[in-house]
Amino acid sequence: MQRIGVFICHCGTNIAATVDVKAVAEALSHEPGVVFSTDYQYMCSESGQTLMREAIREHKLTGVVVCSCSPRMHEATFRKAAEKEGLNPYMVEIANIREQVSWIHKDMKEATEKAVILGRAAIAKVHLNKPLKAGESPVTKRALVIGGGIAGIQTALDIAEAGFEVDIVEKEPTIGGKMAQIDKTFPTLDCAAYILTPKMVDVAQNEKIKIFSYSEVEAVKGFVGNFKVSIRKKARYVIEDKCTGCGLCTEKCPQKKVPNPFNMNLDTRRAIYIPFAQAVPKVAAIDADYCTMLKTGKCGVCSKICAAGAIDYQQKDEIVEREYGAIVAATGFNPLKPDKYNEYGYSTCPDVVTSLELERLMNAAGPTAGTLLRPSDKTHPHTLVFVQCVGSRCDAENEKGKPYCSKICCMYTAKHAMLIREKYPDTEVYVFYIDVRTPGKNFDEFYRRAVEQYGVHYIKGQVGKVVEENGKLKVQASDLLSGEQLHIDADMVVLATAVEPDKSARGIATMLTASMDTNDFFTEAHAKLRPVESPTAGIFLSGVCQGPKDIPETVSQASAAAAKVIGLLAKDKLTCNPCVANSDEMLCNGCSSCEKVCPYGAITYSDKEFRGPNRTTLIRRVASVNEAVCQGCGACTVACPSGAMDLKGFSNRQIMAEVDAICKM
Amino acid sequence: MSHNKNAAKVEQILRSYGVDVRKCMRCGKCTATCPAFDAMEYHPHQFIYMVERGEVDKLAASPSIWHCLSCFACMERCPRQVEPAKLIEAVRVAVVREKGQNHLKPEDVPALLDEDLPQQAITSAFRKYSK
Amino acid sequence: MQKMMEKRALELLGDGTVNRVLGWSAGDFIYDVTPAVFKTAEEVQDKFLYNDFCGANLSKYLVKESRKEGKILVFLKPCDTYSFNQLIAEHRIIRENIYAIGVECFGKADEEKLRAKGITGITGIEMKDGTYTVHTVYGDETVKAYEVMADRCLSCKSKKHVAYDELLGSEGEVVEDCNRFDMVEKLEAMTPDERYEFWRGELSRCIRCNACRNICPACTCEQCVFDNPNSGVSQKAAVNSFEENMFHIIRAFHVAGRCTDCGECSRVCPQHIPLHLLNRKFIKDVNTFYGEYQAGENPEAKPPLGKYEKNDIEPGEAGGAKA
Amino acid sequence: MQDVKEFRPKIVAFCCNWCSYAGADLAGSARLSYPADVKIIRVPCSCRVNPMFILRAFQRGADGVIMAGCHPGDCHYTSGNYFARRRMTLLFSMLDYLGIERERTRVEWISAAEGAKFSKTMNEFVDTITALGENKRLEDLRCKK
Amino acid sequence: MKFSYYPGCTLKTKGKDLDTYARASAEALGVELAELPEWQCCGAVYPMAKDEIATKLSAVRALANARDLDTELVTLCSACHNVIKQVNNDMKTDADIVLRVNNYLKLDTPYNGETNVLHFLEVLRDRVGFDELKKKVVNPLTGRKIAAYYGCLLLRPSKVMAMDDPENPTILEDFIRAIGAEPVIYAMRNECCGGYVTIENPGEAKRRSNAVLDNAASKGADTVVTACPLCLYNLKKNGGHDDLPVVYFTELLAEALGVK
Repeated sequence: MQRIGVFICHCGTNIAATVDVKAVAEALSHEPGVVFSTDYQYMCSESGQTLMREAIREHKLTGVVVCSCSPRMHEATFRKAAEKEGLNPYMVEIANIREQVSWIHKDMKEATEKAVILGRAAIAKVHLNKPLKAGESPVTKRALVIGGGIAGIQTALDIAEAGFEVDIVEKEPTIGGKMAQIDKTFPTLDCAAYILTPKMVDVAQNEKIKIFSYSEVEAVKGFVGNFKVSIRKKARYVIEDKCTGCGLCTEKCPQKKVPNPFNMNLDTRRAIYIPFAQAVPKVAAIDADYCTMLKTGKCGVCSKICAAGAIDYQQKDEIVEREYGAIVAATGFNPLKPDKYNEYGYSTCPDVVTSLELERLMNAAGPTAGTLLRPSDKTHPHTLVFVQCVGSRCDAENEKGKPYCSKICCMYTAKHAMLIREKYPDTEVYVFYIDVRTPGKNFDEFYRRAVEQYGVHYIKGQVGKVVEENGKLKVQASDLLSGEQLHIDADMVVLATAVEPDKSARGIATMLTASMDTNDFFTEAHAKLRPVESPTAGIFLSGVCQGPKDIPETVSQASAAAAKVIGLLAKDKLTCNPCVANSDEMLCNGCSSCEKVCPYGAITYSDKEFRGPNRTTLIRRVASVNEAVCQGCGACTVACPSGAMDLKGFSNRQIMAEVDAICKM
Repeated sequence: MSHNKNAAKVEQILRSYGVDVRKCMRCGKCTATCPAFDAMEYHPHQFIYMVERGEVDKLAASPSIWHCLSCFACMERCPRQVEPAKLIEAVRVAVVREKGQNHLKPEDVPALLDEDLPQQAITSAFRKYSK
Repeated sequence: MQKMMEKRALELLGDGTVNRVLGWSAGDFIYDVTPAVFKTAEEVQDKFLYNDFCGANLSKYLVKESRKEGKILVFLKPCDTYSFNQLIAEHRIIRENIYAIGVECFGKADEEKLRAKGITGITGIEMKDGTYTVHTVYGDETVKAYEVMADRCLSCKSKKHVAYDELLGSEGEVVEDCNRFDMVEKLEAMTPDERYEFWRGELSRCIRCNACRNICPACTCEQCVFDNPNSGVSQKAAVNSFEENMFHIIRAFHVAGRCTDCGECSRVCPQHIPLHLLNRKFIKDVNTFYGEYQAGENPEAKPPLGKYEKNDIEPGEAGGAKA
Repeated sequence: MQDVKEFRPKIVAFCCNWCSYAGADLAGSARLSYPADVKIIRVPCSCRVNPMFILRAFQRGADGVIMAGCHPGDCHYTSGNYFARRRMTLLFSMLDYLGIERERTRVEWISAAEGAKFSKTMNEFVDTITALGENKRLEDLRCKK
Repeated sequence: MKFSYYPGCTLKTKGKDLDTYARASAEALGVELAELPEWQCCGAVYPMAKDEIATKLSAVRALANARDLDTELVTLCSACHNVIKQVNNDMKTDADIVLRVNNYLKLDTPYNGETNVLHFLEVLRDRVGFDELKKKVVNPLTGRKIAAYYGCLLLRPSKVMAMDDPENPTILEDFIRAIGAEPVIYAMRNECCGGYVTIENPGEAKRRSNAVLDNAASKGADTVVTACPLCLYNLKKNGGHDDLPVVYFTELLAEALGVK
């Protein structure tokens, strides 16, 4: 029989205001095996823990039940306290009487009754608890960063700075991400390239960092500290080590009509290309969809002119296996393609562009060499209309858009408007907004400058229709403050399209077993207190893959994720979860039902000798669980018909004891 | 009109309408898109707001409700699925259901016709404007 | 057929291919047939029997027998071969230690049905062209086969042998329109109250003799959870209606996706509870929700509860029986 | 001392630790109430829920059992809820086949972010079970006090 | 290929051309349009109010008739199509309306939205196929620049009508290509022509339809096609473009198929 101590936490008034804590302590003191029962104001406080430790010592407790907040909050705290007193931490169970009782019930009698029942269930479970010992697993001292945008770059640099190896896997031929496409940055208006490219060079030169460019994560196995990742290096038909990045091939390639995604397809590039001048690694790649040689076997110009002999038309995808202790998702975003918003004419009028397209049209390295020209006729636009919130802030039932605010559009639109007015004072710029959202250091001041100093026309209202007629974009819009419908003859319309997570993120999340919200943003372990960790151990989040962010926020979060990774990699051993599956060989039939449902391949079989009747020996196939690999989901326990497979800490009998206690009432 | 009577009327309109007016985020895209804007005294985003504020009488008395073209453009383009055209119809229905409030009377019709006018125009006018 | 089987058994014993034969042996009466292991030619000549009362599925005995020294010969009817395959899939029997001979089966007679027809004192039975000739101490009787055939044979799903080393007779074919789900459908069409009454009537007769479990070729656990005092659900004799519910639901669930629908459970139930209707419900649901699956047909196939599809039906949508 | 006692159902909710239990915590911190009749048992994953637990609950007098787990595709253990879904689909269909009211069992996918859904689901379920009344068909009478 | 066909009132009188040419073309394409034995006016405008039942009944009768004949229901007039398709959607999704309508109608078998409603254009695209249509064209309208006018009712509300992208549709343009002409794409093609207020407020109707035709003309159109009798009337009468003929799409179809 266990000797159980019960501790009821008041949580200040959080619990005690609704639950009669004294009555609960009294009621539970009569439960079988309970030798001590008390209540205390804050069990999680230092003095609360001392109270518990003293009781363990004085009453020789073998089990502890704390009736308090959610075990997700303080289970670890109480288990640690018990351990300090020599009690096995897994002899502690929590009854959640805050989130599940006091916070949701108003009637004191009802709440007190429920608290007693939950306490009883925890006591019933503790009766069957067994001391568990956590195993240890080693930590591979290398991190993987998925995505080489500014988020991934910053995370990798910070981890490398601490002396750990980092690999960056980037699906494009170069790192740099979206920031490389941006012209100027708010609120300081410094050039994105000036601040980004030095960082890219740092990455390239850092011995601890290895870049897998034009590569994708193919499969992830293992668990925190011990991930095994397959990386697909896509064939770029250029030998990375040989290419010097001279760029001669990209000038001589006869296939000139390849849309250039770096410039948002506003111009063309060759079939062999280096995405942009500052690319890292500065290695060419061949676009197999357009290369005449790869398609027809005739051409070979690039190969002929390459002095380094770097061209390899036979190159195949290559799979690299690497081991990591931690993985950071930095998969970033894309602007929503506004082809479902053709009331604005995006699909039919070339002069209706997205904000990122405008970035390229204003960038010195862009298709117009930095001169703002209309894509349709390459003339200078005089009237520009900006439309905010295209695809953002939509109703959940709206299938075209996203329910969230994309956060960055108000600021970059102010930036665009300001830059255009500064460079081309002869333009009129209208911004149609629902709200202008500028919470950030120096952000509202920035927006006010656009209005007051640069004379940008901010109009509270929306655009309803854009009609192209005789070279003009006839914009029909509302001005809610004047109550008018406006008709503006514009030369260009710029759509501030919603930010959406990169399409690859969903598949990566599945591989990482990291959870996502309905918008395909990665979910953090705790919205406030653990914002850069995924609920899955060893998986960290950096940048917009977790939610819309501007550059300063992305960089902060990237460094925060790096700090978490460093904390993990600094450890030599990780304590495993001791609540793992266990097979009773005497009962096991060796039928393989459990193996089929194990997501981790933690179950293996071997033939073992057993004593049969009359001194015979019988050989039987039985399952065993690799405790370092098992994560303790319990799928196997239900697949097992004989009940040989059970889960420590959540055994069949423990759960049934809880069921019995709850149903007894 | 007493407060209660007004509340009943609002409730009736909201029932016919079947959408939650509080979904509106006041972006004004409905009004931006409305082809009948010039003919109206109140505009689609105002319809929503006025119903939310309980000002249905003002709305019911306004000629604006008869100018809606039922082109569904505001419904289609609303980012919040507020469907202003439905609300306008709900108000119209509430008005024509009140005796003697038919907006279009049969005796007025012949004067409006020409030889090419399709039946559709007359039928729809009756459907929309009378009980 | 019996002669051919006996001949092969003697040959295989004789040439040392096998050292034992698993077959059927006559009891006190010709219809009282029991599975038996024959170790010598004499025993085979003396006791070996194969007739239209040999319904017992021999495959389960191989769980123990195949682990013994030397190879054993087993005779398998088509439906037994499914159980045989399933046991191989679950590593419960050791294939190398078995020599399996498939034997034809056209359905077995139900002695109780014969008795109900007034046919007693049976000394022999033969089938020809869908008619049984029954030899009795009172003389020969003839009766249409379908009138006295075991229920499970009337809805036989397959006359095909899916596993064997050697065949006596033809390989046989899967029966396409076996109507084995007719009764399940009938129950599904009832109201929940009617269904409840039906099952109360049936399951309340259970005496927890465990015959169904003991005969079931899918129930081969080293120790059944219901016999294990540490499982928390072990039970003694049935005292209360719920016990049978719990036992039979869990048993059916444990064999779900593994039951080959051999029908042994219902055959041996002394209380004549139609236990196969539970298993068939699971089989039908699996077929409906997750695509046709026949346990034992292919030992390589993944069982329905050991796999999933991302767009599987939701429990709330599965709807159960339609009223 | 008691006058006519209204029926208060006993409801057992099995919640996976990563999503639904966290969803319940969120419902708690957002003060989104649901009846005290619901008692939660924490399991690591919905795939830990053995049909035996569900039958046991009914045997011991529960009037309704609900299992809540991560949304399909979001399982912390990758695939646990997919297996759980198949198991519960078959089990519930079987219970229905035995004439046990289908409404007494329910499966919901509730994420850690869906506190409101947790509360709404529990409120609905309690209403459903209250309307159904006491579980008589699966209860083991000996377990009654 | 046999369909039930709901012509609607206008197509029996002022909009005869729309109907006649469709029937002739259908025959040439091997499509049988079997007019429903009894049909009533659909009401010409979809009653949006949730609590309106009576005005939905005639559409439900037509839908139920098609269901009983085990056929899909084909419409031609944009207004009829809009009304019938939206009412059908109510009968699929709104339990309250389903209950009240069925209580009222007392059909032998209650109607629950079983019928599939198709516009004749959808028959051409999804059943006949534009490629197939192209093969049957004997008199391609080569060199013609045709502007498709969708108006409101074919496309919106898009969730229910589900015919095409409501802001950038292609079905009529693809049709125009199939009959050998060149489509003219212009932004006003899905903006309202003001047809419904043509009695009440002719000034407004003029402004709207004029804006539509101006935009089409500016893009070089020589002809405008539509599927709606009211749009046709309004654009012709109030559009202010005598230079720009407005015709039913079925007329051009018949012409291309050589059955005009």
